[in-house]
Amino acid sequence: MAELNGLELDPQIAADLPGWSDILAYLTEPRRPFVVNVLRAADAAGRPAVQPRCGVGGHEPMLALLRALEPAGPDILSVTIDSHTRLRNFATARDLMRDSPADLNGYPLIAHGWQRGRELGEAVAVPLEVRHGSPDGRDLFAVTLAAGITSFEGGGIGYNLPYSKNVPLAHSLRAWQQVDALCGTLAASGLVIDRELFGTLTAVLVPPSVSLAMTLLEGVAAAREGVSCLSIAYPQGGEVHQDVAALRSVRTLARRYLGTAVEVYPVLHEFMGVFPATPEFAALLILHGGLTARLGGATKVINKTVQEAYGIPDAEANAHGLRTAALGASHLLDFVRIDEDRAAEEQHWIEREVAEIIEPVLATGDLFDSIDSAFRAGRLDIPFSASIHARSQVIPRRDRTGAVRYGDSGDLPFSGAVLRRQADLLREPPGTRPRTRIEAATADIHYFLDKESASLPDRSRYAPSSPSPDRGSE
Amino acid sequence: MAELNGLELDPQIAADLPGWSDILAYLTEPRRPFVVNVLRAADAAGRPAVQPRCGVGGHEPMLALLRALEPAGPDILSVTIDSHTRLRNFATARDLMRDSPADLNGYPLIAHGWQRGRELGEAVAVPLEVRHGSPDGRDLFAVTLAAGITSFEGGGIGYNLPYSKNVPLAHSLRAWQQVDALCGTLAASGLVIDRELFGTLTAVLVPPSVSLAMTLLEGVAAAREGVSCLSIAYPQGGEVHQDVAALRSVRTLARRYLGTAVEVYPVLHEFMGVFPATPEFAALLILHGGLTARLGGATKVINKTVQEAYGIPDAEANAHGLRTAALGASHLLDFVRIDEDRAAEEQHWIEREVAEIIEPVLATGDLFDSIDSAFRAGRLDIPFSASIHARSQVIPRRDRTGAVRYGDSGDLPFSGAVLRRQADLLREPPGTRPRTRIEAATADIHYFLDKESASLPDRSRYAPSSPSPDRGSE
Amino acid sequence: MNTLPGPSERLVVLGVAESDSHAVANHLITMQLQDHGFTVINLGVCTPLSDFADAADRYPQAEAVLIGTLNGHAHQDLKALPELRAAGRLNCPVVVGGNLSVGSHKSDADRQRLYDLGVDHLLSDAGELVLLLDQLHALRATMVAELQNG
Amino acid sequence: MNTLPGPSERLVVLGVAESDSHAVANHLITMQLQDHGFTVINLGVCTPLSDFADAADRYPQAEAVLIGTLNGHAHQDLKALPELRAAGRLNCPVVVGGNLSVGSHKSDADRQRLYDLGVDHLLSDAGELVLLLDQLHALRATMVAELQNG
Ligand code: B12
Ligand code: B12
Repeated sequence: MAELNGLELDPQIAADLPGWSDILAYLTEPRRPFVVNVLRAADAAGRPAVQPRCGVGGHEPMLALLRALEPAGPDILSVTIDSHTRLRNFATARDLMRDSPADLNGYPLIAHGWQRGRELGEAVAVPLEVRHGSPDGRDLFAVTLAAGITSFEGGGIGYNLPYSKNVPLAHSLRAWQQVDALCGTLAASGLVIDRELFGTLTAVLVPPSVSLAMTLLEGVAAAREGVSCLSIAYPQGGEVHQDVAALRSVRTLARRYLGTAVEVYPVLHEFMGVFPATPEFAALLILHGGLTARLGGATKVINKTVQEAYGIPDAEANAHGLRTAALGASHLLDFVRIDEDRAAEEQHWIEREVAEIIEPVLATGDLFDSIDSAFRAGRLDIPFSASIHARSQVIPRRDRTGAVRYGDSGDLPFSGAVLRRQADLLREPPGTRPRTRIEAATADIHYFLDKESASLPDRSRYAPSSPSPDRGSE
Repeated sequence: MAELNGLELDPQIAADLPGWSDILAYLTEPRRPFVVNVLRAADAAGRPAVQPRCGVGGHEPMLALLRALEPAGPDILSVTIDSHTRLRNFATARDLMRDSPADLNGYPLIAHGWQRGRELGEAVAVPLEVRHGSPDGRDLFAVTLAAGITSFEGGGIGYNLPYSKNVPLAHSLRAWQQVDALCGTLAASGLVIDRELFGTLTAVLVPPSVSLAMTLLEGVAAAREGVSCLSIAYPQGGEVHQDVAALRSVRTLARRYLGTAVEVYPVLHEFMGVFPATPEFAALLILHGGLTARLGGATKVINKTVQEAYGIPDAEANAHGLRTAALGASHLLDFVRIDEDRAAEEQHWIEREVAEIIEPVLATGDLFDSIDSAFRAGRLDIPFSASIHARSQVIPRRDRTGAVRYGDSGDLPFSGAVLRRQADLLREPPGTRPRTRIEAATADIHYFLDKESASLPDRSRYAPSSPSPDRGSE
Repeated sequence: MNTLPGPSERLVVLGVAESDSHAVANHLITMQLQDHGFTVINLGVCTPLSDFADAADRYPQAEAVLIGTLNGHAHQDLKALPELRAAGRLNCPVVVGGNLSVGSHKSDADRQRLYDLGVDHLLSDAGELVLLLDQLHALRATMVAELQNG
Repeated sequence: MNTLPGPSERLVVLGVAESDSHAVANHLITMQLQDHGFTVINLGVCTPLSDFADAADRYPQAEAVLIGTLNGHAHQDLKALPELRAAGRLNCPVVVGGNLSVGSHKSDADRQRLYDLGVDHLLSDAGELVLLLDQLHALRATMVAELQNG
């Protein structure tokens, strides 16, 4: 194992890196844009910053993509990494980069190398964030830093359980501890790297308190290592009072559990479940996400696109999504009020549920051991886990308002009051036909598809002009 | 002059018409769809019906347009008439129909004839409305009826002043009286023709009380002739509380001035002023219009399109606009609340202003004489009149919230209380740089263009993909 | 005399094409030109081309005839231009502005056929109008001077 | 014996392709097949093709190997199929479903190159899965019967 200032690295990758002092020198160049500054400004202005996901395999196409998106007005741009790199299949990523880069679902930053990474940053005026999904992102972080990129997504829970089959939590937590520790070192010398925590998890029907519990535990771990800027992301579930409440809870809970030494910025990931396919309906959901972000006081919103249901979006669709989200988050919809009592009630219960989940974990001995054993016992859990290291006994359900509730909370250590409320909210009116578990799950997962068919009459006769859904091509 | 049941007609046009009994027989066929039924159903459901404007010169292209729009789910479809026919230049319309139909900005129904009109209605399942802008629409109405079309827009004020230079009000009021009288005869025998009144007037910065005053006067005239179904249209100004208040005022004022014998349906014309050019922003305004319609309790909304700033929209853009407006008016945005106190206050003042404008007119002798002399004296007036028969001493201004106010109310007979409130609302904060009349007018007219540039950063670098604004092609 | 006439002496004929009732730009352009010191003979909306010719006959000092057309009917509404010109009328510059054809997808052919009718200048933004009038004015002054000197 | 085996005897191998961690469809398909009486050997997400081959070796009664792939990497993740088949492995039907290439504009070529690797069936909706498995099952029964009778 090689090493970069405490970060244990693959020796081959480490060998290609510039020296630490070169990395520092590049980062401290006066014109280097820092994501943290964008977040501070957005927070002060009360207007969420907007950021697209974006990453393609080839270097020139990636430069072109960033340049095509910049005029649409993003506050931050992404370097979304391909799946092979995420899973440390660096050789596969490199081969595809050479032979058929268009087959990659993201930018293989390690294969391209930090020099090209610097070219990406220099191609645009706004700062970049590396978004990936690597259970162990240490090598990627080293290249990110060397490329002068000032924001890095991920954490030991949220970038493990949704993104791999069998990486032990002990491994991912320690890998991310090293990343956080290096951020701590940098922060101590005035270079603030934004660390975004992926509360989106498996994205589909994630109860707000599950999302927040995970990011707060990761946040506690990061703060201990000296991380000074945390973006805490929450995935829009689609019921506005619940989503607004969840975003507002990020701030109260962060104050409670992370103290005031860390800057914390709530981030909304626009609806992360199965996306509607009709452009008008998809655009409404994208606008709605922007509005939700603003109402919830999010500092940043990651936009979706009208091609979400089809595949990785082209630049035009992404620019459209970006603008639409920005409009939803702008002053134009200032007149919109929501039922604040309802949002406040949701917030009360979200905060209570999070407390009931994480306080026992924080109370016992070593944090990582405690997280690990809680997952084994099901006292921490996520729905639809990709990893075998979460039990997925938690079964989410939408209630009649569309809010995401616990159909089954498994072994989460909830109080009687919380359990009773959840059961009450999900109680069907008498005479309702009982549904099988698949019927219920499918209806909840396809929530917006069903709304789409109900709201756009005769949707069956709709045929999108150029891209057609994969299911249509069968 | 020939005649059809009280309607005085051009003899040539009359000669081509089928007999009255044939017209009645066709209208009473059981499968004939009546617009009034759509309005009743929409009103009962609390979901505004959605209708696009649409009209092209050729007959086959018109059939194709209606068929292309129907799958997008309109509740009513339009036959929008070309300008030559509107102004009774029937020969020009006929020549262009033959030689270059694509040069017509609407469907020349008289030139095509009632038989083709019937084909239009039979091509789709939803009912049609003829939308035009004819100061004297009698011949067009005769052909409309013969074509079996069950809704006809227009009135003696709203289809005169914005649509011609020098047609005396006495003439247009009497022409529309004949149209209304025939509708009264039909209503008496159970055939309810919907008559829509064009409160949109000159569309740009129309103060709500000006719009409502005109349609209520037309409504009184129509009700006297026995018209039993009136759609009263109001143009969205863009400030939601004011627009919602204006729509709600339609119902209260109609009860007060038209009694309960007439069914009255409020209609929102989506923003009728200078339209933003960026698709995302235009789409937001279209969605916003749908939402405003629903919040204001409108029975119907006429959608705009993202091509509004460019020219008559193609079918695809129109279908997109229709779906977007429908989504704005659907249950999806049920969660949106507005400041109800503010809307109620606006409504109070709108109702008061309308009373102050129309009660003196209704109080004196013959209604038509009274309207005519009030316009001569400026006691009735509209801004930016196309006709020389309104003085346009009324100068509208937006206040700081964007609501349309009276910068100058000319000789409208407003009370001191109304005048003081208007002046207060427009008072600039001390130290504001005074603007010339053109600067002020331009800023108010370009309200959404300016918001567009402010909300979509770097809009200057935006280039629409295929259609480009006329101003861009210079 | 080589100096330009004072601004108060400048006059234009303005109006909207025959089938077209769009009035707002017409109101604004009138104000704008008046603010720049022009005398505006405003014929208003729905004005047949022959009425423009009549006005030009009545005001031979008119620097230009300005025709707005928004509803897409520019070509049809200006169709009589060659005929009127052939009859020796409407000889001052004819400036046309607005939205020059039907539909959202414009082509150069839409503009070309208006030039082919004899339209001298096509503008899409009235903001460019004063500049154009000043250029035309300067050109005329030069030509007058040349005629006088030559 | 000519009768079909009872439903409880039906077994499939299921999993998600090597680079792909999308789990939701995998969870749902497992439930769905179990509800239809299948025994599901679920290898979960991020499963290399060689693991599918190992499972197929371990469960020779498997009716099919079902591979989900959502992230666009289908072709790369299934690249070893010809090699494994050449080695006499993975001989039961290989059914692939999901989102089969990168990007929003799909082409037939995306599907063809998967067939070229030897994939037997491509589905984009798991709803069609049980029907397909039943058809394959009936086909196999007929072939077995023919072999026995012939
Ligand atoms: C307001 C409006 C109306 C009002 C007009 C009220 C009135 N009497 O003035 C109403 C609702 C009545 C109306 C009616 C119609 N309208 Co209209 N209307 C508009 C709208 C929304 C704004 C126009 C406006 O007032 N703009 C404000 C002024 C200040 O800007 P402007 O007119 O664009 O003028 C600028 C330039 O064009 C130029 N310019 C204009 N005139 C001149 C003249 C000269 C000499 C020069 C140099 C420059 C110049 O400079 C100005 C400043 O930059 C436009 C769409 C839009 N732009 O958003 C449609 C629009 C112009 N209308 C349109 C049409 C077709 C009609 C109708 C024929 C109905 C129909 N078939 O749809 C009727 C007209 C009937 C008739 N006989 O002509 C179309 C034209 C389509 C095309 N060319 O393909 C438009 C573009 C809408 C659309 N997308 O379909 N309309
Ligand atoms: C939820 C989600 C996620 C979650 C997944 C959580 C988890 N671990 O499960 C998160 C956020 C983590 C995620 C991550 C990524 N995702 Co994702 N994700 C989605 C999303 C929104 C929904 C997928 C889903 O769960 N659907 C619900 C299930 C029930 O439906 P389904 O998966 O479509 O399955 C149906 C069919 O596909 C089919 N089917 C599926 N599997 C199988 C198997 C068989 C045998 C058969 C017969 C049929 C079948 O039947 C199912 C029922 O009809 C889709 C977009 C969308 N559809 O809205 C994108 C999407 C699938 N993701 C995508 C991508 C690219 C990624 C990433 C690579 C990140 C990136 N570069 O953008 C990473 C994956 C990393 C990795 N290593 O693979 C792309 C794929 C693009 C493409 N092919 O061009 C999509 C389409 C989004 C997009 N438009 O860009 N994602």
